[in-house]
Amino acid sequence: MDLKGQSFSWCVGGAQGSGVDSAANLFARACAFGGFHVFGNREYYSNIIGEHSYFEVRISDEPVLGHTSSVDLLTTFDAETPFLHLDQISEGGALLYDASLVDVPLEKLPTIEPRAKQDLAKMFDEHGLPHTLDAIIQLARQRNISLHAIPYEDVLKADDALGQLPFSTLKRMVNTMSVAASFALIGYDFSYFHKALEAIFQSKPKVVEMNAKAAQLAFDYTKKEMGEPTLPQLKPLEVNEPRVYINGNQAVGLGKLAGGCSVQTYYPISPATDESTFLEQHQSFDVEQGDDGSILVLQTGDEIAAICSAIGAALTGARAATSTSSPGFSLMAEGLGWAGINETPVVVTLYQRGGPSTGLPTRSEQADTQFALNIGHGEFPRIVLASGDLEEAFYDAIRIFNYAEKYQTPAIHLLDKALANFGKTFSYFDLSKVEIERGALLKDSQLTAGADFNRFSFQENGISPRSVLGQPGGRTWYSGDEHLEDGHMSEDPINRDRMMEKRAQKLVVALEEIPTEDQYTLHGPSDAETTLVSYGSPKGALLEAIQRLNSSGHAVNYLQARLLSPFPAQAFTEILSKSKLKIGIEANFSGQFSQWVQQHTCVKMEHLVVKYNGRPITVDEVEAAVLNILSGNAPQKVVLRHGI
Amino acid sequence: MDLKGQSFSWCVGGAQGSGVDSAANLFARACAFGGFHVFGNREYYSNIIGEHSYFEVRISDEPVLGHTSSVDLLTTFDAETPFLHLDQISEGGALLYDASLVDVPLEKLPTIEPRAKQDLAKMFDEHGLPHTLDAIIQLARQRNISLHAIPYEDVLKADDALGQLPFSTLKRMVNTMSVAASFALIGYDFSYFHKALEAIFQSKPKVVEMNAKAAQLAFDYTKKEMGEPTLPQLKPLEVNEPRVYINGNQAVGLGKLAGGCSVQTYYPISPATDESTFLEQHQSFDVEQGDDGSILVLQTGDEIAAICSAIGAALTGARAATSTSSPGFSLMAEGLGWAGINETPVVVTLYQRGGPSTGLPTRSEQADTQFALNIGHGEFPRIVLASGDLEEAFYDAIRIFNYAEKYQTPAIHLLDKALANFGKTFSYFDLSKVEIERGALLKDSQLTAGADFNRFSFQENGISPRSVLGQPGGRTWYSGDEHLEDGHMSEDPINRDRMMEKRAQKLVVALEEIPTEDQYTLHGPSDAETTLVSYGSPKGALLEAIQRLNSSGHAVNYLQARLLSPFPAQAFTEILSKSKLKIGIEANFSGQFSQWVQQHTCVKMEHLVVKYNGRPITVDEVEAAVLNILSGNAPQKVVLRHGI
Amino acid sequence: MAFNVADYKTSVHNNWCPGCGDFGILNAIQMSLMDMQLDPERVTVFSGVGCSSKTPHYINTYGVHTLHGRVLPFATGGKLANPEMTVLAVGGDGDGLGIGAGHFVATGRLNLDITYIMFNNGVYGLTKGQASPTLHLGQQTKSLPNPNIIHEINPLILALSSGYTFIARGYAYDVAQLKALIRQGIEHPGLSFIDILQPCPTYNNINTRDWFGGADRKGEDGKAMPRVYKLDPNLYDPLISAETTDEEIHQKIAAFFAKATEWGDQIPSGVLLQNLTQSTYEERVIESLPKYKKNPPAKRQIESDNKPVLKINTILDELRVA
Amino acid sequence: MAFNVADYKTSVHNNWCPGCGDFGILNAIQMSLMDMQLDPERVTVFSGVGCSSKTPHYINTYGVHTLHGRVLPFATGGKLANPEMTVLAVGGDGDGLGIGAGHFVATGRLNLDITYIMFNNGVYGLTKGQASPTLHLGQQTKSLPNPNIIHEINPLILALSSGYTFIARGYAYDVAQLKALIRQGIEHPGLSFIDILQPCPTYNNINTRDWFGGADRKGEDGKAMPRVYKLDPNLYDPLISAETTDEEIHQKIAAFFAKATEWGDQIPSGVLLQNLTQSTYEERVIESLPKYKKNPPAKRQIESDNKPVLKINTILDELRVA
Ligand SMILES: Cc1ncc(C[n+]2csc(CCOP(=O)(O)OP(=O)(O)O)c2C)c(N)n1
Ligand SMILES: Cc1ncc(C[n+]2csc(CCOP(=O)(O)OP(=O)(O)O)c2C)c(N)n1
Ligand code: SF4
Ligand code: SF4
Ligand SMILES: [Mg+2]
Ligand SMILES: [Mg+2]
Repeated sequence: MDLKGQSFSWCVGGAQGSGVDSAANLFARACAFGGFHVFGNREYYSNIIGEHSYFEVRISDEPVLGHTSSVDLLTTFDAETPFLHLDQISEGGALLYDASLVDVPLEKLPTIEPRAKQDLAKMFDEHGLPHTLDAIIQLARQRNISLHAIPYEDVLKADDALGQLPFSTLKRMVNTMSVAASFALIGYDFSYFHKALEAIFQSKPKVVEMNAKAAQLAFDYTKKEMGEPTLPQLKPLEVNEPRVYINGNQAVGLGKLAGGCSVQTYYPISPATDESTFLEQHQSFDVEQGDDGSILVLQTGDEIAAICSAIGAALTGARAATSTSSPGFSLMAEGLGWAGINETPVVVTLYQRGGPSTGLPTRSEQADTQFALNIGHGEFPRIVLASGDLEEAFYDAIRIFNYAEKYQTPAIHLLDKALANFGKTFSYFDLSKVEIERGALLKDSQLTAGADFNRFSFQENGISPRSVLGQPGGRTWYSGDEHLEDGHMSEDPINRDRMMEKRAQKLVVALEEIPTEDQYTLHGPSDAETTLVSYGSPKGALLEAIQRLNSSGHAVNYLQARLLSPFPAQAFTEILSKSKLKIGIEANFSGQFSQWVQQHTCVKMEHLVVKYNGRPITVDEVEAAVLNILSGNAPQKVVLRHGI
Repeated sequence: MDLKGQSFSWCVGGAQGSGVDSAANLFARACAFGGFHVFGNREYYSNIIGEHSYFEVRISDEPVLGHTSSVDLLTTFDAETPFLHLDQISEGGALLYDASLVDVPLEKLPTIEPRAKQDLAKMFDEHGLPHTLDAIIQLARQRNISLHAIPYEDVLKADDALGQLPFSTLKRMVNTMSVAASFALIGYDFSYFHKALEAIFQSKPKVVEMNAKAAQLAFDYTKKEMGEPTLPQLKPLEVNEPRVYINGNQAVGLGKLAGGCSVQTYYPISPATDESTFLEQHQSFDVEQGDDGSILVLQTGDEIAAICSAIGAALTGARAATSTSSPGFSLMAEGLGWAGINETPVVVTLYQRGGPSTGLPTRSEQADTQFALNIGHGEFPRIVLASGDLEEAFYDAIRIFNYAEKYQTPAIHLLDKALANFGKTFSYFDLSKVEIERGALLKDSQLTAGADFNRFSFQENGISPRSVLGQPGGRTWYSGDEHLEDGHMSEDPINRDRMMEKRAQKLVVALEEIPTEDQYTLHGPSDAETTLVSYGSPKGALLEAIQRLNSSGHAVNYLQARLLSPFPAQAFTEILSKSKLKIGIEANFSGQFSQWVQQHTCVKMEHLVVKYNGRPITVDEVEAAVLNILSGNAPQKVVLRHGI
Repeated sequence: MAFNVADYKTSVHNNWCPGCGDFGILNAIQMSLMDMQLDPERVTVFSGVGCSSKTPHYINTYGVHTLHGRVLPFATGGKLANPEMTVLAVGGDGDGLGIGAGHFVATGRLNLDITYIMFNNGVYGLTKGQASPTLHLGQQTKSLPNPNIIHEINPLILALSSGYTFIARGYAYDVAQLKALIRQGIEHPGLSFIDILQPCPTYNNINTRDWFGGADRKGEDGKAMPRVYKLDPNLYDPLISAETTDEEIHQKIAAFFAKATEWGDQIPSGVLLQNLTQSTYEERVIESLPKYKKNPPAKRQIESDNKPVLKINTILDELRVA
Repeated sequence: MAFNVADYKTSVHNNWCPGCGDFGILNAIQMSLMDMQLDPERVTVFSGVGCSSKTPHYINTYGVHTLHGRVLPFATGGKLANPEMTVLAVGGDGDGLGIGAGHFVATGRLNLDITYIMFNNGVYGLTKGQASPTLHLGQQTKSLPNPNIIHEINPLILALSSGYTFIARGYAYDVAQLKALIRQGIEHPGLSFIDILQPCPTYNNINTRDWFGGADRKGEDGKAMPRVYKLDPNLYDPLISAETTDEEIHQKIAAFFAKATEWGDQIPSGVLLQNLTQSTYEERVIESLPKYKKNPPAKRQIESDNKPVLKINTILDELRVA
């Protein structure tokens, strides 16, 4: 077997709380230490302990953009994972499993979903197989998947020292062992594993020691038992630059710190909370001059308070944000409208998750698109900026404060659970690429203490110089009611019209000023006959898919939107008019972003490719869907259904 | 002067709390008693006492559909109204004012908006006029407006009996007097005035007596002083049917009672509250059989509780609704999503008001259109039904419960402040026109106590037979999380897809089942080259405007949408494709409904006619805007700005 | 027909963490329903969102798993529309006193006949252990990067100020007491609130089972001295009835206050207040709308042969103008 | 530079109803600011939505007229970002205890240094007189079609349970007392709550100026015996300080409770509680984030020549993998 396109996909699964995340972390770091680029995708239930979770790690000698539907090595240490993930193992791939579990009956696994259980049972019956894990092994064998059984407990028990330990302690090490065994299978330099182990458990030398021992046993056992390697044998690469492995929550958190966000409010909600926790951990940080690097993180009583407190803070001149996910965002509708009419630069970081309602709290979806674009009664300008990958997420987290302040309007940074939990290796971020632009924020010296001030003065570009609360000479009244230039309430119809027009004008200006490359990007051949239209987290999958498609002779490009509001309608109209076949691709049911494009351009997307099972779109899915559409046999709406 | 198109427009203005509403009520009723059809439009500030309010009443011998920009008789008893409304008086119209106020200086009127004050002062200066009410009189004279000065106080003081009363008591009668004087000017049979007075103050004979006396004085005084009549002299008509005069809040309230709504929740908010108050007043009512006619009206702690309690009630099988306006609606986003995923028939009556935020709390706008269509994170089916006039408002208030129950989904009855406060005379409503359809609601006899039940069973049409809380044999679990057929939580991707598809399917079916005439109406010549596209409260103005336009040789029709979700996209595409010029007309800034049409049809509206100053669109405005567009000189977006 | 405890259990896999205090509460609810022989189909359990709010899925009655913080308004609508149903509301401390605090107060004012059972674990469990409104100031549980800087709320006192007419505290591991408390709560005519101390072994490493059980406080006999103790009915009388004088009420409130604020080494459990002098919301409705009693909203007939039953002309006559 | 009372007034037309109690409160606020000689530009008055919430437009400081019920979260954000500002929060009883009840409780827990002034008129004024959360059960004001069937909330007791450390009651027509109370509230280091009895002559025809003034209760001398009376400092000591013993605290709470529940013929006014033993939120922040003191969020420098000042590599090093 070959390293397809230089990439190798590994997956570990298991019950929540049983060490899946640590295993993945270990694997990813060890790969990164060895110079590989790493991309991770994390899947888990809305549950603390016991339900099935898994982590896919894809590595390559080039930056990895997305994840694939299949995995080359499925690493397991429980019975459930092989049942659920068998189908995912690639042609020529491998399965690592706990030899002691082969007799575990399907019916005894309470966390397998009833539908999955039924389907599996039916399939076993059709193949005349027992309802045990052994059936999976047999099916894998039929598919020529190379099988690696490792009796974790026996291996440990066989060790003089470790064998003495209680079973509960031993059990906590099988995850580490599974990683070690994985490395044996891909012939990786084991010293990187040790480096990773130490890095992760720095403060717990005993843990390191014990796990290292157990890992060595698993590594040796596997080496001994595996026979000829069937998987690609990975050789470490040279790295000449420092790299980090970070996920989306961290990327955004870092961006906020860099962007000068000094107040973050939040109410806990998956998958947004980790960003706030990251900020709490870094509430004090080093700055170039002086010692005032700090951020106030305020846990509020609910999301209504979160948005309102963030606005209150923004009025004082602090860069203020709140971070939430879909249900929390629903509660911010009214607050956002207030910020809109009061021209307040407040940032909302929105991690969309599977909806509607509580929905699929730990799964991903892009189903709040139209909601974010239309949230709040009445009409007010808003910036909606969507990142497609973690690098964009970082830089956008800085930029969005600039936009919010320059156009004095609420700004939504649109992300999703996929991005929050995707992880990726990066070179160190380069802050010289970004600027802090505070727009028409007045300095004390530009104001006269005690004098009258019109916070909402009419200006041609709609942007009024802004004072902040407590500033001498900038005295202002803010009101959610329609108001005069000084902020006092007014129901005068003529003033009303002017204020509406003033506020709307800001977005016209924003569209002129924001660099095109921050508005949208046309990836791939600009003259391709087929154009994929999308925004947000599918970016990685789309980029790699169009590479594949173009390599295989299909001229396909990909129009990625970043700035959803104000929307570059004219540019989209022009680009799309050049294309023969427009395909909207997004992770929701109704193709919300495509509808947004249609509403503004009246250019029809001939096909929609959508996914709404809560699992992020993979490279393979995009490729297959586009080929299917190009073949002319696809329905108008193609639904992607990969996912476990 | 002629009764233009059989209609006559009267307007009374004055400070809030000074009797403007009573005056209008008196006038409207007296006209109605005399057999006229009446249409009323009420404008007021978000204030309890003191700010300027006015009431326009238009009457005709045919049903009146909307209101006009101009008024034929402006009736006043304060100084502010003539200042503000002078421009509105029609060619050949008349002004009735308090003779004792001519010297009141503009600057002494604190409630006139600063902008209006400036503009007036400037205008007076340009004309070399004093800054007093006298300037208005002079300008009116220049415009040949017939002027009728009545010194209310002097007239009263001259009376032996009334003259004795304290000034504060006298002041409370000038509103009645202004109506009486109005009737003198239009030569109306004064007995209808008395009838109206008695009807309104039934329980207060002393008030009737005193006001009747004062009115007679005003009537006689005016008759004596008016000279030759300049206004049309109105003769009572015969009526052979009972009629009511009701406003939008009452129409909807009545519809709810008829539709079997038995729980209404609300949190006070203008302009929705009056509907709930109406229901509270009618919490007990007569029914055809038995004695159980009742509705439970629950005032909750906020709108979040309002929607959640309504949903809780709906789960028990009661028809449940909540009624609110824009800011309250913003707080219902999350609750609506829960109802969506749980397929709960709950009705939200939404009176849109001027936004964003607190906005213009007592003014009208259709600026929540896209918000209502997209409210709530994630995707769930919803019915959005928009009434165009009070008759539709009544019947739709019944129908929407049918839709909610048949398609088991939240349903939004989309109205606005204009409709809430428009008043109109009607023949008695005919309940034989409507049915109560409860959809797949299971009777106890269709269930087996103690047996398992799948509330969310997969069905081809997406509609699962429904049990209600507490019903033997219908045991169900409801969850905001994605769930199985029995309602228990599930993150299974395959079940997820099926559930999303099941829920979405219901709207496909709804679109097939709901009669076309309840989805949309094409008014006017079906082959017209110009099509006005609109929904909601502008209906009256549009209907009359297309009549006028067609009479003057312009072939214009008007496509009125009623069902906004599910949207009859195909029908719209077909109808609009036949038209050469499509003009979206609506009361908001960005043409939200036009964008909704574009998003679904990709047919472009060549022009938008919009209004966002909070005052409802008038017949004249529509007519002028369309003529302007037809002349080829109009910008793509025409903004209507009439309003005081 | 007699119901046994299995009749109150569903076959749904319970995915709470091993050792979670929620299990004890779940058992107690099921046992009290059985005790009272309530027909599972006439009971609805509403919940919010959180670990604890998964409870309805494990109880074989009607279950309504609502939104985070909104359990009480949902339950209110259900109960008022169908007052014949027994209605329980359950959920976490974050749910009830964080995002749901407004409803906690507003519902107290209604005094409608439902029983609200709060699983109080000091953390937001399902979102991975942030400080909940009951976590004490200055404490730093496992997943907090810094000590808690928000003052705790006292649920019992808040319940009192909001108008709850039955206020009790239970402990997740004293299922027998809990069962009795829940039964009393259900039987109480009015709004009952039961604050349950619920160890969350995964995230709350301060208020643990050991801590409540006093494992760190050995008496002279070497035995743990539990922190949670039962109120002695001879020393503490929670009842306010029509006979209680104003003077006595003040004394009782003071005693309540003293007990409600006990924490640390002595944590009282049992019924802290039962006030029988307040009318229920249902009774007040009936006063102005007597029809409600026989024909509450869920039971009203609204159509006859699919035709509306409203006599609309009666109302139109009021609005008649010609 | 000395400020006179005119410096605290705007020229905006005040459109409250004639005789509205709000006027007295407005005056008292302006007078107390003057009394303290607070620079109007260093003060921000936040409000919710309602008649009373129009107040900021009439005060010549920074004014933030927020959303119905949301005054406290807005004020919290403003105060924490710029703690040097004097922050007042004002609004109606509906605003604060109806839709805003959740924030009322949550903010109490923070004990941050703001002063919350509640205009308590028993009605939702601006929406035309519906029952507010303080209207007593069974009462039927002008615009109610039926008597109120929701039990009133006691704002003072709710404030106590929520953690407010300064709790007072004033009366709209006793401007002198009110002015003093507001000043004390502002000077109190922590969260102050002032419940102000505010007649709404337009909609509340029960708790009128006459009623509060006792016009219906003539004494032997023929004079009205006002219902509102001032707490006697010799008989009632609201102070809880570091020296107060636990025992005394319990007594004080009981006394507070007794006073807070007085209503009808005797309605106490004055300071009901001042607790100096609680740290403020600002102090707690400083404990874990000392930089906050000198450089609160509004004052932090975030760029230098438009470049971010964060030393990002320090953090990246923590996350380094190669
Ligand atoms: C509007 C909204 N905000 C946040 C969340 C995320 N959330 C889910 S459960 C939970 C907290 C649960 O804590 P608690 O109510 O104490 O229950 P526990 O898990 O501790 O039993 C939160 C914040 C949500 N579901 N909805
Ligand atoms: C979300 C929302 N719901 C309802 C309203 C309508 N509303 C405006 S003021 C008000 C009540 C005001 O009562 P209160 O707070 O007591 O102030 P008052 O007018 O009595 O001073 C309400 C319900 C609103 N503005 N926003
Ligand atoms: S996280 Fe805590 S509360 Fe939640 S299930 Fe686990 S132990 Fe129980
Ligand atoms: S309605 Fe009442 S509270 Fe509002 S301004 Fe008038 S008197 Fe004051
Ligand atoms: Mg909890
Ligand atoms: Mg009030």
